[in-house]
This record gives sequence, C-alpha cells and structure tokens, in this order.
Amino acid sequence: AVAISPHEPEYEASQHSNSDKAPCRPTPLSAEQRRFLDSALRVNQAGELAATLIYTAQTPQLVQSHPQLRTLMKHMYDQEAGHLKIFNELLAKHRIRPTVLYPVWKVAARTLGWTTAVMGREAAMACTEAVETEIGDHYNNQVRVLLNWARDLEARGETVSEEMRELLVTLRRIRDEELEHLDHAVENDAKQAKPYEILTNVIRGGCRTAIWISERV
Amino acid sequence: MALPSRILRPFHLPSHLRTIPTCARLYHSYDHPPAPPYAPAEQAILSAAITHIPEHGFTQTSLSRGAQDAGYLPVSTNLFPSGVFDLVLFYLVQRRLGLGDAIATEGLDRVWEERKVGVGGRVRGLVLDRLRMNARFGVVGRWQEALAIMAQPSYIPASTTELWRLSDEIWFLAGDTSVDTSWYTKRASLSAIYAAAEVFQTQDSSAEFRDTERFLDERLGDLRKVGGTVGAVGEWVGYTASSAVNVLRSKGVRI
Amino acid sequence: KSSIDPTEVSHFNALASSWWDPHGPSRLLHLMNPLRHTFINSCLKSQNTPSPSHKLDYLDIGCGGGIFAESAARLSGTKSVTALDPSSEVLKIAQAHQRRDPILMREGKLTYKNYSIESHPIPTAPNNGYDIVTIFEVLEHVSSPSQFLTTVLPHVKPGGWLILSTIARTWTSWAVTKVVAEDVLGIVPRGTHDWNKYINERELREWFGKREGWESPRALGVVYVPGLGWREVPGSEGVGNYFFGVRRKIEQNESKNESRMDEF
Amino acid sequence: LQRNAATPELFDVVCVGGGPAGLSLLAGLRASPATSGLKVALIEWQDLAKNQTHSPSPTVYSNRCSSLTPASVAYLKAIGVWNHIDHTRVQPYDGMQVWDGITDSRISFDWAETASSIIPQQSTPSSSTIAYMIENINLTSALQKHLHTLGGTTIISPARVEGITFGEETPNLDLSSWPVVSLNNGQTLAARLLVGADGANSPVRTFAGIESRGWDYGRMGVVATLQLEGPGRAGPDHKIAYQRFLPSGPVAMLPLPGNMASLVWSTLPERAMKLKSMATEHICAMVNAAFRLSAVDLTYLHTMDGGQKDEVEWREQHTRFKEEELPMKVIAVQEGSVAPFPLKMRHADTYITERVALVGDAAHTIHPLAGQGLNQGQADVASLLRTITAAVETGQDIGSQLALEQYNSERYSANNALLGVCDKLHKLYSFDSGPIVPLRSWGLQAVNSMGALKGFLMKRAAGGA
Amino acid sequence: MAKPQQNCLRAVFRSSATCSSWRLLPIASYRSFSVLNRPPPNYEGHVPLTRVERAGLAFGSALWSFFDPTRADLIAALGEATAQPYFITRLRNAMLVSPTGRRILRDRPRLTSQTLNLDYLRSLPTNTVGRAYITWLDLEGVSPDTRDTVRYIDDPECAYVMQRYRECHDFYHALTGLPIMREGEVALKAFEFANTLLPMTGLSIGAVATLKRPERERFFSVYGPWAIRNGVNSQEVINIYWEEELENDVDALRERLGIEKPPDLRAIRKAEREKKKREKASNGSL
Amino acid sequence: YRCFSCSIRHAQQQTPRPDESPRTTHFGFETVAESLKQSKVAEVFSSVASSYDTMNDLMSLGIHRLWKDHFVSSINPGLNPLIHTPSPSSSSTSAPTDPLRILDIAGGTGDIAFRILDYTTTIHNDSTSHVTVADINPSMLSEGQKRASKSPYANTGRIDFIEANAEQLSTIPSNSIDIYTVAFGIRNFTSIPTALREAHRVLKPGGLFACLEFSKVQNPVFDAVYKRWSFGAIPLIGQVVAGDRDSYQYLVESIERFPKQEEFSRMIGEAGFLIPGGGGKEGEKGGWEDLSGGIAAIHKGIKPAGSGIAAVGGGSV
Repeated sequence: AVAISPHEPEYEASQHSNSDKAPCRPTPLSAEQRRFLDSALRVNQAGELAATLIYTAQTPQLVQSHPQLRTLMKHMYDQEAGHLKIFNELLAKHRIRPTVLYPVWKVAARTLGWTTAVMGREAAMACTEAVETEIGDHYNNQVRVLLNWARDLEARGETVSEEMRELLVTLRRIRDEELEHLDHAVENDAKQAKPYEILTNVIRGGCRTAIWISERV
Repeated sequence: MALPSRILRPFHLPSHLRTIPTCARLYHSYDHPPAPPYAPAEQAILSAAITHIPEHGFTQTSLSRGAQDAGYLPVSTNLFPSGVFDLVLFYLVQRRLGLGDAIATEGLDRVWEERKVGVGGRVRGLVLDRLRMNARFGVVGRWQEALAIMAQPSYIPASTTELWRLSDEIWFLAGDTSVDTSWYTKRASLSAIYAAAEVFQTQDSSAEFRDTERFLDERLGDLRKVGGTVGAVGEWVGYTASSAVNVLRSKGVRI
Repeated sequence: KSSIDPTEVSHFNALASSWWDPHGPSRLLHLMNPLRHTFINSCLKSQNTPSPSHKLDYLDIGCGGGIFAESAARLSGTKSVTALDPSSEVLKIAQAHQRRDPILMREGKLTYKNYSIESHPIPTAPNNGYDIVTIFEVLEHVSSPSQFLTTVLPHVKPGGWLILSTIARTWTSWAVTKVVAEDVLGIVPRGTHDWNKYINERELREWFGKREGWESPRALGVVYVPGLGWREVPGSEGVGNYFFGVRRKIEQNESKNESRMDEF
Repeated sequence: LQRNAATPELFDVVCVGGGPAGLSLLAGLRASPATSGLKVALIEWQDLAKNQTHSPSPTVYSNRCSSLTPASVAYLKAIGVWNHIDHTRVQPYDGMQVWDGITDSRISFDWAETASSIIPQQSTPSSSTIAYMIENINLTSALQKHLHTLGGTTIISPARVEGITFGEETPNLDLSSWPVVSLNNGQTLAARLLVGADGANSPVRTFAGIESRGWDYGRMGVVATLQLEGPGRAGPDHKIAYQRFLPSGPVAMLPLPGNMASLVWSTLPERAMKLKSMATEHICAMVNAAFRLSAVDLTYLHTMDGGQKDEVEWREQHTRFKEEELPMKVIAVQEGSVAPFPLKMRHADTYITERVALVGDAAHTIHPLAGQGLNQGQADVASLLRTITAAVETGQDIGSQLALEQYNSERYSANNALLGVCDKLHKLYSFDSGPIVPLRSWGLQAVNSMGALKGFLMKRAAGGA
Repeated sequence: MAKPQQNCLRAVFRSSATCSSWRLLPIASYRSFSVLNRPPPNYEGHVPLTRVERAGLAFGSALWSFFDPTRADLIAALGEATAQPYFITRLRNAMLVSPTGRRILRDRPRLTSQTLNLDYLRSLPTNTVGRAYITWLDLEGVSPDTRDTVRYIDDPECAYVMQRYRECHDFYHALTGLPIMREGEVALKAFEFANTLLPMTGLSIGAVATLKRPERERFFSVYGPWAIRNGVNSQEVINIYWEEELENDVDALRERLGIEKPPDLRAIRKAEREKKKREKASNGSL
Repeated sequence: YRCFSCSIRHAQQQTPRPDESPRTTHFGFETVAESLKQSKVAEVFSSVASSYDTMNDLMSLGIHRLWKDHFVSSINPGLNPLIHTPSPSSSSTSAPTDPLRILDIAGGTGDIAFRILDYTTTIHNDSTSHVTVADINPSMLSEGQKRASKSPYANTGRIDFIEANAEQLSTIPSNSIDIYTVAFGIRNFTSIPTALREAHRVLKPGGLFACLEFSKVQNPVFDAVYKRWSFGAIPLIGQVVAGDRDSYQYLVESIERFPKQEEFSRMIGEAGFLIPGGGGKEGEKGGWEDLSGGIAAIHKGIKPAGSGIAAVGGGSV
C-alpha cells in the first residue's frame, strides 16, 4: 500500500491567462456546487483539527523517550495548526457550519494519538503515515473536482472567480505539506511498527468513515 | 440504494412547503452572489401586502390588498402555497436581509470601530435594531397573530429555521468567527433570547421599548453568566485532568 | 576457548538502539547503576588502602552501552577506565554516547576495547594491574564462570578489589526475572537471562575461600520495587540480585597464586 | 578547550535568573563538597552588583517581602546563608489569626499554646515560630554575599538571554543535546544542565517546549509597607500575623520589626487601582476598614471619591468588633510602597526535560493567600540540590532525564497539592451569600476547636508543604 | 433586672456582644445568656431576647393581631421579633449602599411633631409632599408621635432603621395615596413587603382574608399586582430623606422613584357606595 | 361503430402500422390520430355521463368529493363586498366591485361549479360572482343543467352552461376570466399545451389557473398497490356496475399516461403562468400540492400582470 496516489492530477489547469476576455458577471454557483464546497470545507476543518490533536497527544510520550524528535514534531504540529487556522477562517468567511460531531472528533483524535504513542515511536509514525495518506487522497479528490469546475467555466467562457482560484491554490499547498509529513513519517521508520498491516488499515478505515460521516453531519 | 430512499420520501414535508424561498443555507460565496429568494411577482405582491399589515394584520385581506396594489387580482394570492404564512416568512426574510443593509446605511461598522464595541455589544445592537424594525413597520401590535400562525405544527420547522438563520446573520454581522461547538451554542442561545425578547416586545408599552431593552440586557447578562460558569467549570476540569496525568508522569508512570 | 556465548552477543546487539532511552528496555540497569557505586565506596571504605586520595584505575568487563563505565569515568576519584565488550554493535553505541560528554573525552579517561577478557594483556608486574575490576550482570551470561574468573583474577592489583553483581539461582529469582520481568511485564526483553547460569553467593564465597591471596569478601542483596526503583536489602543475597566484592591481599610472595588452578 | 566566538563555553550548570531560587541553588551547589567541583554560571538581567551595596535604613522596608517557613530557614542554614542575613530586618512571628470576613468565624494559631496542649514533648519553645517575615532583597543580597565568599561562580549580570538553541555535533564532541544560551553581550554558554529560575513567563520553559497551564484569578494583590500605632498586641517579641477573608479576596497583615508591618491585599483590579490612587491618610483608613468593617461598607468606600477617613471613623462606631483580636491601627504608609500585581495560578506540565530543569516561579505561580510562593521555590531548590548531589556522587550525567527524575517526582505532586489547596480556598471564600457561607464558617470553627488537627496543619505548614 | 445592675454588666458584656446576623454566638458565652441573667441592653430601652422568647413573641403577636388588627403595638412587636436574623440587616445594608441612605444613618433624623413644623407644612402648596402628608394626617386624624419605640432589635443601628421605617410609614400613605381603611392598609403593606422585604409586612398581607369579597377581588386584580410590580422595580423607599423632600412635588418624586400612582381607592369606594345606595333606592321604589 | 369496445379490440388486432398522418396523440395506451381522439373521448363520456358520479366514487373510493372540496377551498374564490371596497391606490384593470367571473372547464355535471357558488355565497357572502361551465360533451352538460335547475342558483343567473372545446374557447373574450378551473378533465384534452395557452389567453392578468387531476403516486410501495387496484379492480367494477368495462379501462390508462407532477408544472410554466412557491427555480421542486400521497394533485398558475413584467405596485420593500 506504499504507492502514493499521483500528486498532480493528470490535467493541469491552463494558467488563467484569459483575463483579457471581458470578465462577465459570474453566474451564481449551482446548489450542487455550493453543497459540495460546504461539506468539503467542513470535512477539511474537522480533519485538520483531528491532525493537530493527534500530534498534541503523541508529542509528550515520544519526546520523553526520544528527545531528538522534538523539533520534527513541533514543525509538523505548526504546519497542521496553520492549516486549521486557514480552514477556520474559510469557514467563518463563507458562513459554513462546523461539524456537529466537533467534540466527538476531539476525543477520538486524542485517544488515537495517545494509544499509538504508547505503542511506541514506530506505531506513532505509522499512525501519522496512515492518516496523511488518507488525507492526501481526500485533498486530491477535492482538487480534481475544483479543476473540473474551472475547466467547465473556461469552456463556457466565464472567468474563474478569484475565490475559487485562491481555494484551489490553498488546497494544493496544504495537500503537498500533508504528503511531506507522510515522507517524514516513513523516514522515521513508520514501516517497522509491529502490527504494521493491521494498524494502518484500521486507522485508514477509521479516517475514511470519519470523512464520510463529517461530509453528512 | 434507490429503493430505500424512495420509500422514505413521503415522510418529508408536504411538497408545497419545500418550496419556501430561502437563500440557500450553504456556502455563501462573495464572487457568485446568491439568487434573490423571491420571484419578482411574489416580491411585488408580498412587499405591497406588508404595507397593509398594520391595518389588516397577518390575514388574507392584507395579502389580497397587496395583490391589488401590485396590479394583480385578489385571487392571485393563490401564488403562495401556504397563504398567510408565506407573508409572515417573507416579512422575516426581508427584515433579516435588511439587517445587513441597516449596517451599511447607518455606517454602524464605523461607529462600532470608534467606540471599540465588542462582539457582544454588536450582537446587542443588532438585536435591538431588528426589534425596532418591527416597530418601524407597525407590526408590533400584530405580531402575536404572526406568532400564532408560526406556531401551527406544519409551519414550526420553517419558522424555527428562519429564527436560526436570523441568529446566524446577527452573529455573522457582529463579526463572530468562532467555528467550533460554540458556533451551535451561541446561535441556539441567541435564537432563544431573540424570540423571548420579541414576545416581550409585543406587550411592552414603555416609551421606545425601554422595558424590552432592559429585558434583553438581563437575558444577555444571564447568558454571559451561564457561559462564564460553563467555561470556568470546563477549564477547571481540563486543568485537573491534565495535572493528574502530569503527577502520574512525574511518578514515572508511562502514560 | 573464548568465553563469549554467540547467542548472548546477538541478543545485546538487538538491544543496542534503545540502550540510552531512559524509558527503554535497559531502564532497570540505569536505575541499578547508582547502587553499584555506593557498594564500591562501602568496599573501599572498609579498608585503609587504597587511600582515598589515590586516583583509581577501573576495568569494566562486559560494559554493554557503557552505563557503568561512563559513570565511573565521571567520578572525581577516577584516573582512568578501561571497558571491554565483545559486541561491536553495542560498543559503537557506547562510543557514540561517549562523545556527548566532554569529561569522558579527556585524554585516557575512558577507553573502550572490543574484545573479551581473554585477549586483554595481562599486567607485567602485579602492581600495574587495576585498582577496581568490575563484572556487572556478566557472570550469569558466561558459559563457564570459574574459568572466566580465573582469567580475570590476575588483572587485580594487590590491595585492589574485584566487584561483581549477579543473580542467585533461587525460586524467587526464577519467578521474578524469568516469569514476571520477561514474560508478564516485558520490562526485560525475552531471552536476556538463562536461569541455569545463575550463581549463588555461597558458591562464590567458597570459590574465593579456596583461592589464596583473596580476603574480606563482602555481599549485599538488592531488590527492584516497581515505582520506587532498586532498594538495598541487606541479607537478601540469597534471594535475587546481589553485589559481591572481594579484595586481593597485599603479600610478599604473590607468585604462589598463579599456579593453583582448579575447576569446580 | 580554547574558546572562540563560535564554540560556546562549556558549563556543568547554567542558571538563568538571579532571583531567590536561582541564587539559593548556586549557593547550595558551591557550598556542598560533592558538587563544589561543578563549573556553574548565573545569568541575571538586573545588575546584581547594585543589590550587593544595598544598605537600607532601619525604618524603610521594601514592599516585596515573603514569609519563610522553618523548613526553608533550616535549608538556608544548611547551605550557610542564614548567618549572612541581616537579622535585625527579619521578623519571626508565632501567632496567626485567620477569620471569615462575612461571619467572623475565626481560627487562631498560637504555637506555644497548641504545642503545649498536644505535643508535650515539643522541643524548646524557641522553635515556636510559625514563619519569618523577610524582605526578598535581604535574602538575595545575603545569598550573593555567600556566593561571593564561596567564589567559583561565573556571574554574568546585567545580561539578557537573546536565544537558546542546541549545540552542534562535531567529530569528537556531540553537543547536539546541550542547550546553548546566547546573551545580548555576545557570550554563548553551553550547559550540561540548564536551570530555568527566570520567573513566570520563562524563556527556558518555552525553549524546553513545556506548556504551563492554569488561569488568571481576575484579582490584583496590593502590597505595601505600613507603620502601625504600636509593636503589636502581644508586645514586640510575640508578633501575630492577621488574615481576613473578604468576598473580593483575602487581606493579610504580616509583622515587620518595630512598628512596621507588610500588607498583602488581594482584591478586584478596579479596587486595587482605586487604592493606589488614594491619598495616604485614606489608604490607612481603608486598611483599617478592611480588617474591621463589613463587606457592604468596604464596597461603598471603594466607590467614594474622597473622605474615606471620616466615613471609616463613623462606621467604626457602629460596627461591632473585638479590637484585641485585630491588628493595631495603621498610622502611616511608607512612601511609594503601594504596588499592585496580578494574581494567577500556573503550573508547568513537568519540571524536567533533557538537560533542563525548572525551579521557582518558572515552574509554578501560586495565589499569595498562604504566602507559600518563596517557600515552594526554596523547597524546589533543596530537592534539586539533593538530586544533583546524588547524581554527582554516583557519576551520572547531571543533565540526563534519569538523573533529574527524582527531583520531578519529589516536588511535582507536592506543589500540585498546595496549588490546589490555595485555589480551592480562594474559590471557597469568594462567596458572599448562599448556603456555602455558614458551611465554611462551621468548618473553620470546628477545626479551630480541635487542637490535634490544628497542630498537624501547623506542622505541615511549617514543614514546608 | 434592676437598672443599675444592667449598667455595670454593660461594660463587661459590650466587648463580647455578638450581633451581626451570621455570627454564631461564641459557644462559651451562649450558655450564660439565658432568661435569668439577661445581658445589658445595647441602647436605651433595648431588651435582649433569647431565641425561644423571640419565637414566642412573634407567634403570639401574629396570632393576636390577626384577630384584633387595631392593636398597632402588637404589629410593631411582630415586626421586631421577626426582623432579626437576616431581614433588618438586609434593609440596613440597602441603606448603606446608597449615599442618601448613609446620610440618614449618620444624621439619624426622627419624624415627630416636634421635629416637623406642622403649621409650616400646612402652608405648603397643595401638590407638595409635605402638604400631602399633613392633609393626609389631618384627614385620618393621626399624629406622627403615635409610633412605639423599638425594643427587641439587638443592633442599635438596625433598631434605628426599624424606627425610621415605622415613622415613614405615614409618608408612604401620602406617597401612594392609599387610605387608612383596611383595604388601603393591606395594599400598602404589600407594596412595602415587595420593597423592604420585612416579614411583618408580608405577614400582614394575610389580613386580606378578612376583607369583603369585592375588596378582595379588587386587591387581587388591581392593587396586589400594582404593589408587587412597583415595590420590586422602584428604588428603596427607606432611602428617601423625607425631611428634604417636603417642598418637592409628589408626582415628580413618584416619577423619580419609578412608582405608578394606583387608582384612587377612596373615589372608587365612594362611587360604589352611591351605586349601592341608588340601587337600594330604585328597587326600594319599585 | 356502435359499440365502442369492439372498435378498440379491432384497432388492437391491427398490427400497429406506423400511422402516416403526421399528428398523433395517445388514447389510453393506444396512439390514435388527433382528430379521432376527440370523438373517441366524446363517446366514452357520453356512455358514462349518467353514472359519472358513481364512476368517480369507484375510482377514488369516494375521496374525490373531499378532493373537490379541498380544491375549491384552496382556491378560496369570492370577493367579500365588505372588505373589497375599491381601494383608490390599486391600479388593477377591473374595478374590484365587478362580479368574479369563473370558468369551469370540463365540469359537465357542475360538481365544481356548485361547490364554488356555495363557497362564495356562504364563506364570502358574495352573491354576484358568476360561473360558466363549459364542456365538450352535450350529455354531461345536460346532466349539469338538470342539476342546476334543481339547485338554489336555478334562476339567479349566476351559472350558465356552454358547450365548448377547451382548446378553442372562441365564445370567451381574452382577459375576461378571473379564475379558470379544470377538474379531472385536462387529461382527456387532445393537446394540453394548446389548452393551457387558451387558458392563458382568456384569463385576466393576475388571474388564477387551477387544475385538479389524478397524478403519480409518490411512494413506490403505495404506488405498486394503487396500480394493482386501478388496473385490476376498477375495470371489473365498471363492468359490473356500469356494464361498460372499456370506458373504465380507458380512464385508468389515461391517468397513467398523464404527465407527472414536475412535468405538468413545467408545462404550466412554459404556457406563461407563474408557478406558486418559487416556481421550481434553484432546483427546488414546487408548484403543486399532492393529495392522498399523490393519487391526485392540485396544480396552480397565475397569469403575470402586465406583459409578463410584474407591474411594480404597492410600497417598495
């Protein structure tokens, strides 16, 4: 399960050079598009919250037995906290409802972080690897959908709105940082975790169900 | 998957209620402004009908008078599936959307900036503005009729959703950017407080609704107190839990 | 025939990476280390020579990650420490860890040798042996202890001390070290100890009794209490872990000792 | 090891912060033979030399005082600092009166009386002191003098810590786990053990990535040096400390030599500011009122723009209180000694990480109602000293977590308990109505009447909780 | 207990008298304070009571005054007996909170015919407080000196507060315009209870049971709600410095305090009586 | 073709040759030439005219009476003279005091017409409003006239019967009708869009088009049960009670062929009417009201005032 899904979707949006075309008034988003954006950003916020809490729960245990890990954990935590801040701002700006299960994800993330940390350094890194793969795929799908929209808009001759373009760029950057975490985890021998197969599959399954639920609730 | 969802369909709202004109509650986009909630004809008839409310109240008469003013026939009021409730809902939606304009016109943003009014103060100001709108449109005397209409079982979901949207609008305009569980508790409590204040206003006879204002301040005070206590208890529990864990760690327990 | 037991060496290599992790598998050794020094001090104090001002030379046999060797080198009363361990992997860890402390990097303070005691050069004159020779948690891993001890004895300077710590071969030690420590709690990695190689304190005392030139054997039992760490329990030598110290007599005719070798 | 700008100078112990805790640790290290071999350094941003030449006039007392428990004094004697202290400015007291401002239920500690009734074989009455009032400056200058006599400490002051990073790994020396402190005067010091004694928001704690949890009480502590009308109710040699619990917070009067006394009044922020801005005669009236009048009157007095003095006189005629159980009247306030400071409770998650240890305010900040802030710091230092000595004697690396574990396990739970007790006392006494008020008064009354329990409490307090 | 003995005891006891409401009497001295050796009075005419005596006084005076409401002294005793642990101190604290209240406590003015120049009051313009007070006194034929002195409240200041409340009672009549007949009195007592929370005013609302049916209906429909609403929302009436308000206009004062004037009870009753008379006359003539 | 049923069987036996005449429409499950449909429908109704009510009772177990009552009350016809005094500000074309002109299409037996009249007189005590009942089938009309003569409105001149085809209401001037109702008739029209356009023509601006018609049952389980009932039992009862199985067979089939709710609502919109309740914009469904889970449905449309642009009347928002 090591093959990381292709970073760049096959179609790279043509650089938005056609700003010279008369920027006609962008048509209102269809209800379908708004529903997708609404649930996508809500899920992303929940995911980033979980990621930050996993790292907070893991750090004390790991740092106590492996002091040299402190700088890495801090770096990864700061990046995740940055993502959470971005999504919090987006949710507030676009008046999107946060997930109702907010406290549930907080408890779940902390427990996951703590249990994997107790199981040792490798298990914690394996947990990070599993979570980051899942989140990486999730962001990829979102970026792909947005690219399709952008392509359709350009096909219809309308300019892609600033908002949409910004979202695309942010999602891409965050996805790359998540995959960078993935590489860090693998470097710190996430693969040597004892029950590697079971652990990663359980965690990835857990992430998928969490994402599925958060999209709906 | 198709069969079960189709089986469930009949249990949802009667079809005509689903068409309650709403600005979609989802992703609020700035570059793609949402479509206006009401069709032009409905807009004309309903806004004309509002001018008759002080005289005829929330009744079919106001509606048909409004239709006539808008160049339609009394019978055109069939355009509104739930009849008078649509008028009530239209009034609520217009006032909610009107709040944003009120800030722009009165330059409230600047005023708040200068006086460095916090989010709590802005919420209070917006709630009072909204309550004064009821007075400005001469609806206060008639509002108990509207409450009766809204209390009918089949209209309760629609009216509570509208109340929730109003509280969300107020929190948004007041600049509240919290997006965690407090997002829900804030809107729920503000909805309750606003509804209570509005009911209080219907029987408030004091000049410029001074009593309603005092009532609102008391309720907001209660909310702050309760919020403070809950926050303090939560903070204390969190601290105690983490200090227990720290003590165990200091004793060498590997947690 | 070298006294190295191949299975033992590979076992300690696996342990190497987490040797200095405070909460790792070798935490128990780290916690026991201070008690070793107190025992050594009590032995030194029990005799007037060597005098307290005299700087001591240490020889640590089977030093593993260098837990005892480093601590001995840091002591103010130490001139030099030589530490031997057959496992190259764990010695690399020891040398890597040595570089973390400037005191240990001083000239001649602490030297690691990657071979066993057999290949360590026997001192030419009795007086340039080592003041203190330590064998901690080694005896129970050696295939034939008496043969091993005979090779160690010449390295002790007359008046110097041979200090060792091992585990008594009793029911309680079997229950504690094998069942509880290895299987149940897993604080000690499985396969570390082999119960049959445990040596009782009485056997050691007899063995040294028969040897000429060795006097005033001293022993002290220690017990590990989870949560509180190791505790000295005088008189518990027969139960589990214990320290054993014996001193080499200062005599005119030292040569007599080498000839007598016997097996037991 | 020659030292150029690049390679930092190596130290065994680098202590950041020259407060009572830091100085006492270094004095302890230099004093005890086992650790005298360690190379130690002290970094302090204030100019320590200035304190050394501090020679106060007998009637002027600093408003920053603390009460030292017998345990702390024993420790200071052990490291030989006690005789450097200017004993004429230290005031032991052996009586304490604590009462509830709403119901006036009272508990009084008098060592001589309780000692004789419970523990007959109690040692000589001379150890009947509950605590010693001492100015912080007196303690720190004594510590400095002692450090100076012991020598061997590199004191760098005034110097500010610019940043703390990890050392680098060179082929023959791996300092990657050693914290390197770089100062504003360009000096860099590598510490085998970096001790953070640098106050509540400690840069060392932030470097170590240790979080400090707790909350602000929303109260301000006002300290002041007061002159009373007399040496004390039971004469100059039996001084008594007074503490009254008001809903806005406890007000305490701690005796200083002669007619002087030190005030610690925890109150609401706006009241603290009001108090600071009052004329001295009104401050005296307010302090007298704080010990005598009812909470309602006090609230009103704080709203008045002036004329507190005669208002207090009038209200005193109509309030019933027993003068002999209260502190003597305040007649003057030492110029410029009225100073408010915010009260908060903080506790670090742990006191140690690899090569870092926290002591004193850097590790915990406590509500002053029990006056245990300084004592906790000294107890931390005593425990850390024991830990370092044990490590040195058994040749361990004093910076390793294994060596420092003993300090953390000894002090963390004890400090946590004391922080909890003071916090709960503060919360318990912040009610001014409702069922809790009679309950707590009954409880206080019960404890006061049970000699044994009171004796136990006093020994715990004296023994340095 | 002869007077001289009281004086010498007073010095001893003063130092350990405990009066503040929450204070638990120091256990040692409690046992000694019993009916036999009563501690010295704290002020002129003070009679310290044990709890049992206080309960007995309260119960007895309540019962008796119910059956014979004219006994004003019993009502006064009931007031003092029940006010002690919490209520009078609450009222005193309410005065301590407001500046005018503190001025009253400091000056301790008394409202008697000597202190008030009744003739001057009569010369005041009609709608002033003083004039309303004096016309009301003349109308009811009552004089300001008929108030009893306070005896059973321990704290001297609290005693003065009770005395002040008692003397201002007539001003409350003037302020609210409620007549002295039983219905008016009950309505005013309801207003005072809502405002000062003294138990005696609360208990005397019980007298509404003795009213006739139309009066009772009128109380529960008009005057009761008016009393509660105004009593709670308006400022503490105990804090009015009546001596300084004499010249002010009654309505302006009422406005300042936030009290609505109740419907004029006397007019209603007069109208009712004529109606009844006319009815009797009409069916009589049939 | 004397008996109607044999003609159908004859048609079915013919192999369904692609009919060369260009315009065909459906007749039940058959496709027939448009011109032929009208005569066939006329035949069906003439044979069932007498037992029309029994037929409807059977088709809907008697609920159709409730549907019709609900239909009329939801339209809420009638101008209460007290309330509707002419308001000077209104710029409506017809002065409100003119009597309400109501056209009931395919209402042969006058079911809807009498209910409307009862409603206007009792609820709004408006005794001036006038109902014109139009139907293509003379026998249904005569049945209606028989009933009208017995009803209280016999000689009040408030009801008259005309024979007209819904797709060419030549006798009715444009913009003259306030309310255009059609109950259970529209599914028999040959071309629904033309009927709708005709309705749009005759209605005054702001006039109301209201249609009550059998429709598609929403809940699939309920739908399955209802289909078995309508295809199995009804023709059988028709045979037993009215002795005419084929007419009932046609009626049941025509229900099945009638466009579903969303589609019919869209057709009304396309005919130029305003659809109540958001008009299906924004992907929101709306514009009709299901009765008894969708067995029947009420569709409404308002003719926009002015030339399609909503005349801005009344106070601005």
